[in-house]
Amino acid sequence: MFAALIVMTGIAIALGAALGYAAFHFKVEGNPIAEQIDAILPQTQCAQCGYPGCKPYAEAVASSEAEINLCTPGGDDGARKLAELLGREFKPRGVTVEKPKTVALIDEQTCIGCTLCIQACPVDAIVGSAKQMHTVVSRICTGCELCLPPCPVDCIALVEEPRTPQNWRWKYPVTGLKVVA
Amino acid sequence: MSYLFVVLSAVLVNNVVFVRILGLCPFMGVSKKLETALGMGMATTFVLTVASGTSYLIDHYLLAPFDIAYLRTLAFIIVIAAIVQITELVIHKTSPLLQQVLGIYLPLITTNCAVLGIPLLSAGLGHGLLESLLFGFGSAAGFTLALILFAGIREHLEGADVPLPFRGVPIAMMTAGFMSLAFMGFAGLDRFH
Amino acid sequence: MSSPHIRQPASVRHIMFTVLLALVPGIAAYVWQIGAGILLNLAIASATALAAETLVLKLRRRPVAITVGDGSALVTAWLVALALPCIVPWWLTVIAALIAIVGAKHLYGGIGQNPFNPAMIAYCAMIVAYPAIMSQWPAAGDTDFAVQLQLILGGSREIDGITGATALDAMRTGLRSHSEVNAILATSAFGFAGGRGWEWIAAGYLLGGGFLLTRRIIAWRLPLGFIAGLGGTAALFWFISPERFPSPLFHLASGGAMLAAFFIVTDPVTSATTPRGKLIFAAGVGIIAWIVRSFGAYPEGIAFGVLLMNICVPWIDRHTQPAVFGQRQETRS
Amino acid sequence: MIQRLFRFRGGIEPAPHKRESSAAPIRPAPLPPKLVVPLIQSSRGAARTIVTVGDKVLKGQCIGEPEGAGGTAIHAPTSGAVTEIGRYPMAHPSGLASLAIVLESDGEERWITPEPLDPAHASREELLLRIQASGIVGMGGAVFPSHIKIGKDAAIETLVINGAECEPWITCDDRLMRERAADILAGAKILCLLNGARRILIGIEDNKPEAIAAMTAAARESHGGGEAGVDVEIVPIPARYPAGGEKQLIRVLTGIEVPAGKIAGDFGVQCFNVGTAHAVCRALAHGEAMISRIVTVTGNVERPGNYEVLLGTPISSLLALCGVRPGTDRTLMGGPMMGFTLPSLDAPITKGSNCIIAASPALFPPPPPEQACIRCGTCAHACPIGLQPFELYWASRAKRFDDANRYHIFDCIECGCCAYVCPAHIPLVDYFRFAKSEIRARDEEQKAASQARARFESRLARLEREKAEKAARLAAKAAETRASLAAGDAALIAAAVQRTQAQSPDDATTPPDPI
Repeated sequence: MFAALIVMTGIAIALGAALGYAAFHFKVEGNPIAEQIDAILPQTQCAQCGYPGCKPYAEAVASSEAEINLCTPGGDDGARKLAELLGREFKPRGVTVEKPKTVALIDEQTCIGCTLCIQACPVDAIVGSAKQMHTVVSRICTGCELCLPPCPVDCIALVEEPRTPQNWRWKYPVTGLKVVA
Repeated sequence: MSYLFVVLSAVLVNNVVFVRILGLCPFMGVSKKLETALGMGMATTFVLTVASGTSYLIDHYLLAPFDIAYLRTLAFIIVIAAIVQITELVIHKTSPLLQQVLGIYLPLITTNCAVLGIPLLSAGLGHGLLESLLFGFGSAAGFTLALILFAGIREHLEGADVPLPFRGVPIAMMTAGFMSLAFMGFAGLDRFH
Repeated sequence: MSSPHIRQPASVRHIMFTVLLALVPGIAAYVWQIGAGILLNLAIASATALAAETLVLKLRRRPVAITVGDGSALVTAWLVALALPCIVPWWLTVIAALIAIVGAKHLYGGIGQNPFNPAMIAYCAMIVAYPAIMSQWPAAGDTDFAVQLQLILGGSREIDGITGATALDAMRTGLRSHSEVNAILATSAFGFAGGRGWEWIAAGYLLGGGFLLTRRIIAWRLPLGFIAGLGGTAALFWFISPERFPSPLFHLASGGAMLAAFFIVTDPVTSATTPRGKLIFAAGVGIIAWIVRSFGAYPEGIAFGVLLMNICVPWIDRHTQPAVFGQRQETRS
Repeated sequence: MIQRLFRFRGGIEPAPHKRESSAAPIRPAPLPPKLVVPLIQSSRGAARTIVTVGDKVLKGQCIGEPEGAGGTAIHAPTSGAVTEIGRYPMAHPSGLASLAIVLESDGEERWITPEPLDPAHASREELLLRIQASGIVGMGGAVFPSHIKIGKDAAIETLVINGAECEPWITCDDRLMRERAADILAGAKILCLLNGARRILIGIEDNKPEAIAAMTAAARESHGGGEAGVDVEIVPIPARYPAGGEKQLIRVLTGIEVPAGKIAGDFGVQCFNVGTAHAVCRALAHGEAMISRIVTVTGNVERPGNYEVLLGTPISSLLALCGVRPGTDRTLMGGPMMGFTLPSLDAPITKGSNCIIAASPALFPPPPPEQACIRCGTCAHACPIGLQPFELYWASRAKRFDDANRYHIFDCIECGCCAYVCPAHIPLVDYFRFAKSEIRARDEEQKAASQARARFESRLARLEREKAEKAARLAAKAAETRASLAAGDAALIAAAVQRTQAQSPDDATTPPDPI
């Protein structure tokens, strides 16, 4: 009886000490997972997830603070990728309608040159200066919609990218197998 | 030759997953992709080999002399849990490469019942130190094999038009069952001399 | 509609019915040498398979006519019936056919998507579940249809002399009791190459297999790999110790070796698909079959060999991908 | 020298259906009243219009300048007036509209004065410029700008001229070789001058004996003319689709396999279509820009044949010329293996339009319903690239694009052999095209995302820096203040105190924060 107690206690103390030593001496900072998460996120910096930008959201996900399905532009596809990376269960976002890619367009007649949208743009895609008309560099614009609320004259609209033979996509072949999906 | 037999028997004939039906949690959980399956398998192999050896030492030099073999399960549990934790910490610090490969799987191994089951079986079979190590290694290799093969099939199944109620885990369970059936073909091989 | 706008006249249906046609010589030899009971089994299996497939497709609201009409369920059913002993009770054939069609095929989404050979899943499930019934075969030379009919309809199986062991069984039991190969071969269960009568059936399958090869329905690498794997391993051990290991000819002519070589390992859905992979896959089946036959607990190891190699197929395919256009040259320079 | 031939893997032998259109000589298509010339004619770039609505132009006059290095010029196919510059449907599977110049012909066909350029007395740069200015692109269907291909500084040994024409039904190259062999040869020799090749191999499928004979005769004649230095060989090759694919033809003629993502030039070979060689000859020796091409019109029509068609001719008017038979349900552009269904017959003939087929269900039966893949491997056997199409199909169908990449989906040339042989009637190529465009789109998104990340991070860094600078400025100011304080500037203190006192009552009156 006593032998058992002593042996088990001894084992426990020895292992506890070893663990404590290891925890102290092999402590590591930083989390490489956050980088990998960040690489999956679409980098629109739209903050729709509730975090100020993609990197902070990535860090929140990495430290298990945030759900993996908060990213609106990433959609279900992105959430699935995150689930795969982190070995977590995939949760659908609920919203199934995928928005086509849009870019901001400034109505140059209405713009008063207040520079508020320039300050809001997370990727510096709007150029112009005070009292001058602004314009969106559509090649860089991520369509994050952050420039919409600050505009005092509502001269910014999001427009769909025009279809060209370059960005035209072949559709998923219609299969004859499934009569009822 | 007989040592080789211990390993082969543990890998194929008494495969830890398909015949002993141990370690099903990680088997189902970490077999969705081949890469992760491989990582999990390697981590398990490492831990199980070390755990088998350590368990033998604890059993032989601590529990047996004090005549408290009935505490085997308890003692093995804490020892293995601690080993896994320490291994993770050490690897995290010393080898970023290994950490990348094994890192996220090591904590999961604590919950792998095979890691406890194999040392217990080994102690029950009265294995020596080398036999215990080989038995642990062989079983873990069998686990890895099962995991990799299963992951290969599951990756392929992702493209299959599986009926809705069977999608995901149900069909994976069915597949595991069929694989188990296939491994029954090895039955009797370990008794042939 | 997009390109290509022209297509070669070819269909899955044509492939499947050619396979069925190729099975006919083997079945004819079966009826001649073992008895007509097999025809009843074929009918039971076919009816069950077709009914089960129709039901599943209806339940899943998939097109029924085109899928049932492709003949793949019939091929599976015939293989199940040919693999089982021909005097198994009718309900066992029904269960086997159901497992093959529903469990091994349609739960994975139907034709083309199952990772395991349905007929072999059914066979293994049956041999594990009903080992006694599955080892009873008609006694050598007994081709009485009435007796077989009675057994199939569920008659008593206790009568000795009606059922007997196969050549593989007899060989196993003989070797376990330390008899020598030649002494065992002299007993009544054996003909000139394999089991008595069974070598003719094997010849029938061989004939059908040759037909499929000339029609390019099956890939030659699969039967070749299987025969090399089984025969090669057998030859090696037979060369080392002819008293303890039977000859490769015996292995190839007994059990389901020829059926497997041309109709089972050649199942395109579940076998490896790359040229090298096909050889590895089929040779693996042959080697495992030999090991199980020689050392294992079951008399026939081909079915287990097929399933075990089915498990390895994704792995084999992944590592034997052929070089694509221009790749070989690049690695050379 | 007897040419040793090589084989490429796979391939198919569909019914050729060449006789329908190859019997009659090339006929000029009548001048349509209105021509629509799209500004995009090459695969690498567009042209920039240099005319405005109302301008009168002459036949062969440049109306669009090349935009960027990859652009090629476009020319007025006939004389007349520019009536509109607007968006018109183009001959593309998408049916999207693109910018085009609309020309109303005056029926006079007045040529601009041609300025031939003697290749023997012109520099390489001049020749290249002329090729670009004449709007010459690959006529085999890929419409790659020729001046870029030939202008690559690569050590070229062999010039391959592609007269294989392996697609069923198409005979425009066949007729061109029969009737204009000398011009093709002359063009090929000019191309040799440009890339420095020492030999010309002209590969022609052996189902075109008349073309082979005509080219051989032309080669013998030109050799008699004393032009030494370049070996010309006419090589009959076994008719086996897709032997006319550039890389397949190079393989057959030279044994070299050019991997996907590499160009033949890296291996000392360049390949041009017979039509391109012919156009080069017209442009240099005759000073005629590319304003027309030979188009095969065949299928379910009364008068199939080959027509010399001005670019910009609406396809509907070309079809009307040949008499479309009843029962035609769609029209294909290109051959039946790789061509596409035209979304609109208003689309004009462009530089890459080699064939128009009126398709009827009798000639081109609709595909039987798609069945499940049984992995029979017939497609892998037929694939000229040695791919595993059933694996690609499995991956593409499940949208597992990483797997598709692993099985080399971008090596696929979409030749259609796999779908042609598939016993389950699966539209394999459709799945591959879908997967390819999805992967491309994803890569684009990925690129855009990393660009956005970089911009976002640099913006953060800039804001951070600005903040730091501001803080530094404030700190400097504070330090200055402290320094002046230390100097005992009492007046300043008094002023500051006064300011604070003046402010504090205000502070007190502000209502407390409701929270």
